[in-house]
Amino acid sequence: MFLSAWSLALSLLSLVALILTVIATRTAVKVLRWWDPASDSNRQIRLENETWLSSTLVQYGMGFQILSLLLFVLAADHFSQVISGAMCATGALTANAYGMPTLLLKILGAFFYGFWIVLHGFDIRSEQYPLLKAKYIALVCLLPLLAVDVVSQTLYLANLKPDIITSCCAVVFGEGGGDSGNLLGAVPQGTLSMLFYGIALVLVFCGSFLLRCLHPLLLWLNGLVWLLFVGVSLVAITTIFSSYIYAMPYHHCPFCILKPEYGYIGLLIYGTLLPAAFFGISGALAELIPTRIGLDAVVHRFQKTAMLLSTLLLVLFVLVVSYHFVVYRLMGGEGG
Amino acid sequence: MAASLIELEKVCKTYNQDRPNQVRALVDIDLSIAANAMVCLQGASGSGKSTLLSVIGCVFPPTSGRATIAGKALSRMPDRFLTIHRLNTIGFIFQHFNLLPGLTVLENITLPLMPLGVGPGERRERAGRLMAMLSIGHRANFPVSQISGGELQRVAIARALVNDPPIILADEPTAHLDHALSLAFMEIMVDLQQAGKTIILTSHDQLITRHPAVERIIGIEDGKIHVP
Amino acid sequence: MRPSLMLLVFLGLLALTDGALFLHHHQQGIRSAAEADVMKITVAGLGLTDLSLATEARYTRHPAVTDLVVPVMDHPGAIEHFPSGSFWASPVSHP
Amino acid sequence: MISFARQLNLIDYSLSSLWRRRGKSLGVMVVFAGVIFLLASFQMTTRALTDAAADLLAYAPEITIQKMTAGRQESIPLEYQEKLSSIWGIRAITPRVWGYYFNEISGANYTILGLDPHSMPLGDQLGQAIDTGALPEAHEVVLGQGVNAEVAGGDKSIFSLFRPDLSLKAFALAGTFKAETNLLTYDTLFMNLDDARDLFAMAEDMATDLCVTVANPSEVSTIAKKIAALLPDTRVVTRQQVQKTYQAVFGWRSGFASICLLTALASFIIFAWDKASGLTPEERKEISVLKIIGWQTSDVLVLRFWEGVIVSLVSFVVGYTLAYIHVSFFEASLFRPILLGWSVLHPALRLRPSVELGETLLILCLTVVPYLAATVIPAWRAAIIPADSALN
Repeated sequence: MFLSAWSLALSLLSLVALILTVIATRTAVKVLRWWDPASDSNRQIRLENETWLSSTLVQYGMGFQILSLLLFVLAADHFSQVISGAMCATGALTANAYGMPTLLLKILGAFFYGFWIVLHGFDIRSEQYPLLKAKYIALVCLLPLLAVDVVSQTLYLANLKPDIITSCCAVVFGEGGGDSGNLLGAVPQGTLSMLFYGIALVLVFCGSFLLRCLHPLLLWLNGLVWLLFVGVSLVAITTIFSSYIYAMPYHHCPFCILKPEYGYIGLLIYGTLLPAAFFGISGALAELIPTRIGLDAVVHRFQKTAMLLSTLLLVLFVLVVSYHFVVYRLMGGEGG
Repeated sequence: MAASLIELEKVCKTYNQDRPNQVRALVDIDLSIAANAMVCLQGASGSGKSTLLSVIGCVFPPTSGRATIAGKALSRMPDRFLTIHRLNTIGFIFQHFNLLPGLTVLENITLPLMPLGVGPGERRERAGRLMAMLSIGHRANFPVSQISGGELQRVAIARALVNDPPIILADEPTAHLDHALSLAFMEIMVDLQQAGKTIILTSHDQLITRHPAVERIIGIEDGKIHVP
Repeated sequence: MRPSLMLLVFLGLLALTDGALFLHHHQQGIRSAAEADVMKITVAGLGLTDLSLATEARYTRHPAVTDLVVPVMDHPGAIEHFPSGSFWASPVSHP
Repeated sequence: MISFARQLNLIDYSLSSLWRRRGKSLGVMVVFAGVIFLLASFQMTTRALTDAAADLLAYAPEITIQKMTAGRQESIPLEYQEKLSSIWGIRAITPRVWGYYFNEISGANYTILGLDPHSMPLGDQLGQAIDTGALPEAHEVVLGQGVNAEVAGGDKSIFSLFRPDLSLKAFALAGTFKAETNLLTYDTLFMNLDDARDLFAMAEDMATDLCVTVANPSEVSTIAKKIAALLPDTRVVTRQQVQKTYQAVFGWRSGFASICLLTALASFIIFAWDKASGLTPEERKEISVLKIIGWQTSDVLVLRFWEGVIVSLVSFVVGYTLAYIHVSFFEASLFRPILLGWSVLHPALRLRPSVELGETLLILCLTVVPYLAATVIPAWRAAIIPADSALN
C-alpha cells in the first residue's frame, strides 16, 4: 500500500536518510584507507574536510531517524483504519511480519546514531583524533543497519493489504469487532509493577551514587540494568499503565497513548524513557574509551552529565507514567 | 611569557605535495620573534611571504619542521584546533580590509566574538571601547560600505583587537592608504606595541620599513630568509 | 533587539494567528456537535453509507457496483477505463 | 551555557545573512510555502472528509445484503428475508429500494431512496431531520435541499419523474430535509418503498438490498458469516468494511495526488539545491573571512543549518496556516474537482480540518526533510572554503 501520503512520507524519509548515510559511509571508507595525520598532501586536506561532512550527515541522519520512528507509529495508527481487523496501531503493526521488526530497528537505529555522535564528540576533543578509526568503523556498520531498516519498512508497506469491498460473492471477514489482539499475553500485574518500581528505584540510587563517584563497575551495572529496565518499562506500559490512561481495562496498547485523545502523553512518556535509557547506556559505553588517549576528563564530564540527565529523565518518566495509575487507585478504584 | 613568542625551526611548506604541480613555498625557515616586538616581513610577491604569514597566523600547519606560536606547537595539528588557537592568539589586518560589506561597523568588529558565545551586550561593550580608542564610535551603526578608507582601516584594526590576541598580523596594511592615514596607522601600531602586543607587518612601504618603531626587517626570497 | 528575538516575536505573531484559528476550529467543533444528533438520526434512519459529495459516484455513494477500479469512475458519463478514466474530464457536458 | 549562547549568536548571524540576501531568501521561502500550502491543503481536505465520513458512518447499517449475479449486483427477492429468520440475533431486516435518477436537463444524478423508516434504528425520530412537512405517505416524497431547488423549483408542491418507459409518475412534496443534513441528503429523494418500485418499474417482490440491524454489535461478524452461508449468492457487506473502503478510497486518491504534488516538491528541491550551491564570489569571500578570523568549519555548517531551519520553519508555518484558511474558509476550492469528481450537485462544504500532531508531522516530513537534506551538501561545500583564500 504505497499509494498513501503516509507511506510516501515514510519511504521518502528512509530514502533521504539512506542517501545521506551512503555519502557518509563513502567518506568513512576513504578515511579508513587513506587517513594519514602526518601528511600534508591535498588528499589529507580533503579528507579532513570530509570528516566534517560525515559527522554533519550523521547528525541529520539521527534527526531523520527519530522523526521516522515517530511517523512510523503514527502511520500505523492511520493504517489501522484501512486494514481488516486492525483497531489501532498494534493491529496495524502486527498485520504482517515486518511491522514490529521495523519499529525495533528504528529505535535501535536512533540509539546507534546517538552513540556515534557521542563518540564523535569525544574524538574531536583531542588534537590527535584518537578515536578516528573506531569512529569510522562504527559508521560503516551503521549503513547495513539502516539498509535493513529501509528494506523491512518497504516490505511492511508493500504487504499491507487494505480491506476493500470486492465483487466476489461472499465476503472474507476479518477479525471484526472487539479489541484487535493485545501485543502481550497475560502478565501478572502485581509482580510486574513491583519489578518496574523496584528497578526504577535501583536506577535512581545507582545514578545518584554515580553522580558523586564514577565507579567503572557500577557504571557497567547501571547500563545493563537500564537495558533491562527499557524492556520491563515497555511491557509495563503495554500491560499496566496504558489501560489506566485509556480508562479502558481491556485496551492494552503502547501506541494509542501517542494520540491526541490522550493529550499526547505518550510523547512525554517515550520522550523521557528513551533518552534516559540512551544516557544511562552511553554512560556505561563511554567506559570503553581507553584511558591512555588523554580524554579522561572529557569522558568523565560526559558521564556525570549523562548520569544526571538519565536520573532526572527517569524520575520524570516514572512520575508521568504513574500519574493515571495513581490517580485511579486514589480515586476509589480499589481492586479495579 | 617566554622570550620568543614565535619560534620556527626548519619550517617547510609544500603545496600540492607529491604531485606534478608541487610548489615549495617555504624551505627550512628558522625564525624567532620575541614577545612585544614589531617586525616587518619583506619580499616580492611569490616569495613565500604570505605563506610564512599564514604559518605564523595559524592558518595552516607547516608541512615539516616545528612552529611554536604563543606556546603551542602547530605541527600537523587538525584544522579545528588551529582555528581555536588562531581565534585566541592572532588578530588579522588584511590588505583589502576584508570587511563584510552588508554589515555595520559594530557587526564587523564583533564577528570574532560570535563563535565564542559572547552575548550582544558584552559584544557592544567590548567593541565600544575599541571604537572609542580608535575614534570611530560615531560610525558604529553605519554599514561599512558607507565609510571612508581611513575609517575602514580602523574598523579592521578594531576587529583584529576585539579578542585581545597577543599577536597582530598586518598584511600590506598601508597599500591603499595615503600618506597621512599610513602615518596614523603606524601610530596606532606603536600604541599597541606599547600595550604589549607583538606586531608583524608585511610591507614595501618605506614609511613602514624605515619607521623607527620597526625593530627588525626580515627579507624573504624563494621561500628562504634572506639577510638584506 | 537582537535578530533572534525578532524572529521569536515574528513566530509568536504567527502562533497568535494560529491560536485564533484554533479557537475558531474549536468553536466550529461545538457547533457541529449540536448538529451531530440530527445527522446521526438521518444516517441511521435512512441507512446511508456515504456523504452526498460525489453524487454520481457509483462506489462511494452506495456500495452497489463495486470493483477495485470503481473508485475512480465518478460520473455516469465517465470513461470506464482504468486508470485513464480518472484523468479525463467527463465527456458529458453540463449546461 | 557557552554552547547555547553560541548557537544564539549563530542564529543571529544567520538571520542577518538571510536578510542581506533577502531577495534570494524570500524567493525560496515563497516557493517553499507554496509547495507546503498545496500538500497541506490537500492532506487537510482529505482528512476532513474522511473524518466526517467516519463520524457519520458509525451509524450506517450494520449489515447490507446484496444479491450478486454474474459478478454484478442486482435486485434481491424479498423472500430471502424469510430464509434469515433462523438466525438468532437479528433485530430487524429492512428491504430498501435504492437507485439513481439522472436528470437530463441539469446533468445531475439524484439518489432515490425508498424504505420504511420505522424498522430502521432511530427511524422513528427521522421527523427531526425533516425541515417542513412529515415522513412521506403514498405518492409523496421528501427532497434534499439540492434536489428541491432544482426539481421543485423551490415552491412547487407537485412534480413528475419519468419511469423507464417514459411515462410520468407524479409526486406530492411532503417536505424537505433540513439544511444541516445537506452533507448527507443534498441529492436525495426519500419516498415510500412502493413508490420507488413503481418509479424504477421494479417487480413487487423485489428490493435493491436488505439492511440488517443486529441486536448485539459484537456479533455483527458472526451473524454476517451465517448470512453468507445461508445465502451463497449474496454479498454481505458489514459497516466496518464500508468504513475501511471509504478510508482506502480517499487514501488512494490522496496518495495519488500527493505523488503529483511531489513533482512540485521535487522541482522546489532542485531549485533550493541550486540556490544553495550557487555561491557568489561575495559569499565565498565572506566565508573565507569568517574562517580566517576564527570561525570553525562546524560554525559555518551550523550557520547554514540554522538558515535552512529558519527558512523551512517560517515557510512551513505560513504555508500550513494558509492551507488551513483555504480548507476551512474557502472550502478547499482548489481541490474540490480532484477529490469530489465531476458531480453536478455539490452541497456547500463546511470542512473542519483536523489539527493534530500526526498530520503536521506528515507534511513536515514530506517537505522540510527533503529541503534540509538537499541543502546539507551545498552547506558543507561552502563551509570548507579554505581560510587562506582571504589572504590573497
